[in-house]
Amino acid sequence: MLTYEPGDSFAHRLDPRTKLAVQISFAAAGLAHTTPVGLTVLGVVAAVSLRAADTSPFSALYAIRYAVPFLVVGPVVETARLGAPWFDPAAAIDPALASIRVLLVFLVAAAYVKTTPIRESRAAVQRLVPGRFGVALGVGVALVFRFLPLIRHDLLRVREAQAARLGQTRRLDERLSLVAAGGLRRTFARADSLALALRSRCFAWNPTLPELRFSRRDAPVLGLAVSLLVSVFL
Amino acid sequence: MIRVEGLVHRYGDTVAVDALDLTIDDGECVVLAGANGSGKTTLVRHFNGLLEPDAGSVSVNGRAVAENLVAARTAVAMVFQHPEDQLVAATVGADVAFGPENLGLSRDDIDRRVSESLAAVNLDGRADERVDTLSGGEVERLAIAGALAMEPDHLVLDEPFTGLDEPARQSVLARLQELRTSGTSLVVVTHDLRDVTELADRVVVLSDGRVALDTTPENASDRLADLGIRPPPSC
Amino acid sequence: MIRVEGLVHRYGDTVAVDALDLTIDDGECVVLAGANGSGKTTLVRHFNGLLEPDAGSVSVNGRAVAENLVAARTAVAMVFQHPEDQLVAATVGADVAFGPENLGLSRDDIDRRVSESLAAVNLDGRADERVDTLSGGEVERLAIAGALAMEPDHLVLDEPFTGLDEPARQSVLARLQELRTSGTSLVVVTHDLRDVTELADRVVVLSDGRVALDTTPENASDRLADLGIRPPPSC
Amino acid sequence: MATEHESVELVGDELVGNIARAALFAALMGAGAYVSFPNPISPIPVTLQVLVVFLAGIFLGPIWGGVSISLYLVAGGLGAPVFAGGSAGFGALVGPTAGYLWSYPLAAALVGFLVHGTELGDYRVGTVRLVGAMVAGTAVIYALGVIGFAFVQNVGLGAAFWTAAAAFIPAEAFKIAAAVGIVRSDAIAAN
Ligand SMILES: Nc1ncnc2c1ncn2[C@@H]1O[C@H](COP(=O)(O)OP(=O)(O)OP(=O)(O)O)[C@@H](O)[C@H]1O
Ligand SMILES: Nc1ncnc2c1ncn2[C@@H]1O[C@H](COP(=O)(O)OP(=O)(O)OP(=O)(O)O)[C@@H](O)[C@H]1O
Ligand SMILES: O=C(O)CCCC[C@@H]1SC[C@@H]2NC(=O)N[C@@H]21
Ligand SMILES: [Mg+2]
Ligand SMILES: [Mg+2]
Repeated sequence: MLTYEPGDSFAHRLDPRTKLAVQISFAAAGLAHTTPVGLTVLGVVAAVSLRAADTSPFSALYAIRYAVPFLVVGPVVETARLGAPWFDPAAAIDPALASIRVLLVFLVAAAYVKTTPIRESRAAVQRLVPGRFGVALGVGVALVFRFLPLIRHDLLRVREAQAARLGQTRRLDERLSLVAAGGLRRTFARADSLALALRSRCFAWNPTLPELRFSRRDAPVLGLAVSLLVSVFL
Repeated sequence: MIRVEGLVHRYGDTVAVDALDLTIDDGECVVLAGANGSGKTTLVRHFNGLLEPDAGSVSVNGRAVAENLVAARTAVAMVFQHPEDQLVAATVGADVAFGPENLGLSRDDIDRRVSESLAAVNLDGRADERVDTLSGGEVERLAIAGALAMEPDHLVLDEPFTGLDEPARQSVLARLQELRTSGTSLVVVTHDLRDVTELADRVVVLSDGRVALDTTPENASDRLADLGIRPPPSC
Repeated sequence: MIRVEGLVHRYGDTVAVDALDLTIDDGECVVLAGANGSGKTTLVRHFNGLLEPDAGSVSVNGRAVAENLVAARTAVAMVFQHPEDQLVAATVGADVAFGPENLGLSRDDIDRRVSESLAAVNLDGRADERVDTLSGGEVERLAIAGALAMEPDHLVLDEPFTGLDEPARQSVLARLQELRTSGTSLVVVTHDLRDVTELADRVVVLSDGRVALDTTPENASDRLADLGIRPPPSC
Repeated sequence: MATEHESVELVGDELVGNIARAALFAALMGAGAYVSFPNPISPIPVTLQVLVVFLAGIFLGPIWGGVSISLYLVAGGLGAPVFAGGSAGFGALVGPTAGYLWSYPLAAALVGFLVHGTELGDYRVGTVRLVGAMVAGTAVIYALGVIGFAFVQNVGLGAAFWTAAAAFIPAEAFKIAAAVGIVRSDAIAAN
């Protein structure tokens, strides 16, 4: 699975806001230039991103392997014809370019995920989104990261609990609703305990925000983000 | 009889159960102890096929669990370590009825089992209460009732006494004593032997996924502290 | 000092705390015991204003809790049952920092508090570890560290020992002993006195929302069984 | 010593409760995405995300249901493994399934609105209203999902409809039935 891995590559030491800017402008540039030339240039940028993140292209591709069927399916559905000649290969070109663009965007996003700890992502949110909303959003993001494994585990347990008492004999929709109901109950129970803990720990609107600082390293990368964005309008 | 032979269970790189052999006879009461992480929960989840072995095999009443899941789950009932994970219905009575309904019993049989099981854990007359209004100790007792209603040959309880107050503990303990007398075999998982010495025929202590000790309660005491378990008061 | 006067708390028709008076002095270690449902959890949640009284009042260090919530919550830190639900960050250090950040302290102060609190529970040097790789005892200690980082005068722990094995329990207990020596007052909620007699200066037993007993651990034993509590081994 | 924290502005109790619920529902959504089965005729997997979208609307109401699912998107974009099959990152938000993802908060809010109106009330409404709300939510999800798929993959809307909507209708019927089952069984105490 794609997750953060501690390290000290160039990308690890970038400010998370810089990395977010690159991803967004990269995706925009991809949309604007879904052409062989455009995608070649973006392919180079993607390769450089992975290099900066100390990630081999193969491990990055492996991490996003679930996306592979999508890359194939667009071209296939477009070439298929309901009558003779059944196939129209020329129609595959545009969807194939789109698929390559998607792949490149995923690779650049993978570089972000691999090199950015949650703490920094949260800090970025709290800096970029102003005011109370940003404070709450940052804490909310941290909480999702924290509780995701617990809730996943809860769902597994609920399924096991049913299985242990021979629940498989029931209809699928009934089983599904029992699992979901169990998951919901646990979710609410955890939310109640969490709310108490947040209150006990003085959850406030004006906390000290985590530190983030742009360094000289960020300058060329921000420059890259800006040029990608400008290219959209060319 | 539950028979475990050469059982191995891995989570990624962690070997939670490591080539373990164990036989639990009919009517026996075995206390399964061991420090946190020693593999107790993982082991017992193999008894009714909630987990699949990476190697080795488990059989219940002479039939391989993997091939006879329904038989294994009818014969072995389980109370989970966190009983709140175990409740499947919104009200007390409906939750206890869940298992018997799956056995395809008649409504009368189901009702009888529900009321008997609730009485056994001192929850009689509370069938219509909502499960989310119960206290921690009551949830534990309800989970036990749900397992009892399966009328199993073997009852496995994973740390059933945590969070119970003394009257509740006494009442659960008394019910377990009765079951044992009536021939049900019991496996009680714990890391605190103080709770269960009165009950045990045999103490099995796990350490790093292996059986480190398998003896009578009287002979267990000396080595327990090394194995991360609190010994019963020796007086 | 925590002072409770004539406190009443109702949930619908249930009177969970019933005209209760109690004073906890600075530096004292009080064990608060009582059967399931006797009102322990409800009572302690008034100490830092998590619940509002239906009648009566609670003050901390001479100031009414209701009017000085931040003061009460920095003076009284609380660790609840199921500590895993109280951790708000995915890594150890970020979790402990959460409270001090909310107090608006400088980054240096926050860092100092984080490292001191982690050291106090023997988790020093582990700030970057992921919370979901910790064992049960470590999660409990981390929750305590999060509370300590508020630099409280009083630390309240609601059933801190459930589910912990003996080494984990010993390590939590040892941390609490140290805190007590350093002058923090402790309120430990339990229904099993076996766990905490070594620690207590005073045992307060609740029954039906009232104080049924308030005495030293030595004098407590005789009446405990009636009150639904398991006495410590008397030998 | 307590006086030094006079400037702390505590988040109000009710809001803390709502934030906690929103965050945990977002996590539940992530857990629902992880339960994912391949669909024989589409590269898009069958997941429980849509069911959680329904539940968020039904149990949290239009506002907090929508907030919760939006939080889910933000967390996923920042790297939480909460998208189908445990995938993560900004790529998914502009990838082939982006249309679905962006539709989820709208659908949760719509379901919440059709069940509760603007104020969160009792979720136990009549079956027709409940099913109608979820069908409307599904329509929003499919519409945006199909448009997103067609746009990102650069295929025609017709082809996109078959791969991105028609292939899932039976699965969605099960999820609606399951949600009705939960509401009917009274499994969760009303707020
Ligand atoms: N789902 C899981 N994924 C990965 N590792 C696991 C999982 N469940 C258990 N483990 C690991 O397997 C080992 C055995 O765990 P198990 O739960 O069987 O121990 P236990 O003896 O029941 O402990 P406890 O007293 O804490 O309940 C531990 O090292 C634990 O960390
Ligand atoms: N949220 C609630 N709604 C309704 N009743 C409640 C609620 N919380 C507690 N009660 C009831 O109030 C009484 C006191 O509960 P409390 O949780 O304070 O007890 P306790 O002493 O902490 O018990 P335990 O040992 O089980 O934790 C019990 O009768 C309980 O059923
Ligand atoms: O997380 C993602 O990448 C989005 C997956 C989208 C799955 C869609 S939602 C509607 C339809 N119903 C399903 O069960 N799966 C698809
Ligand atoms: Mg266990
Ligand atoms: Mg309590």
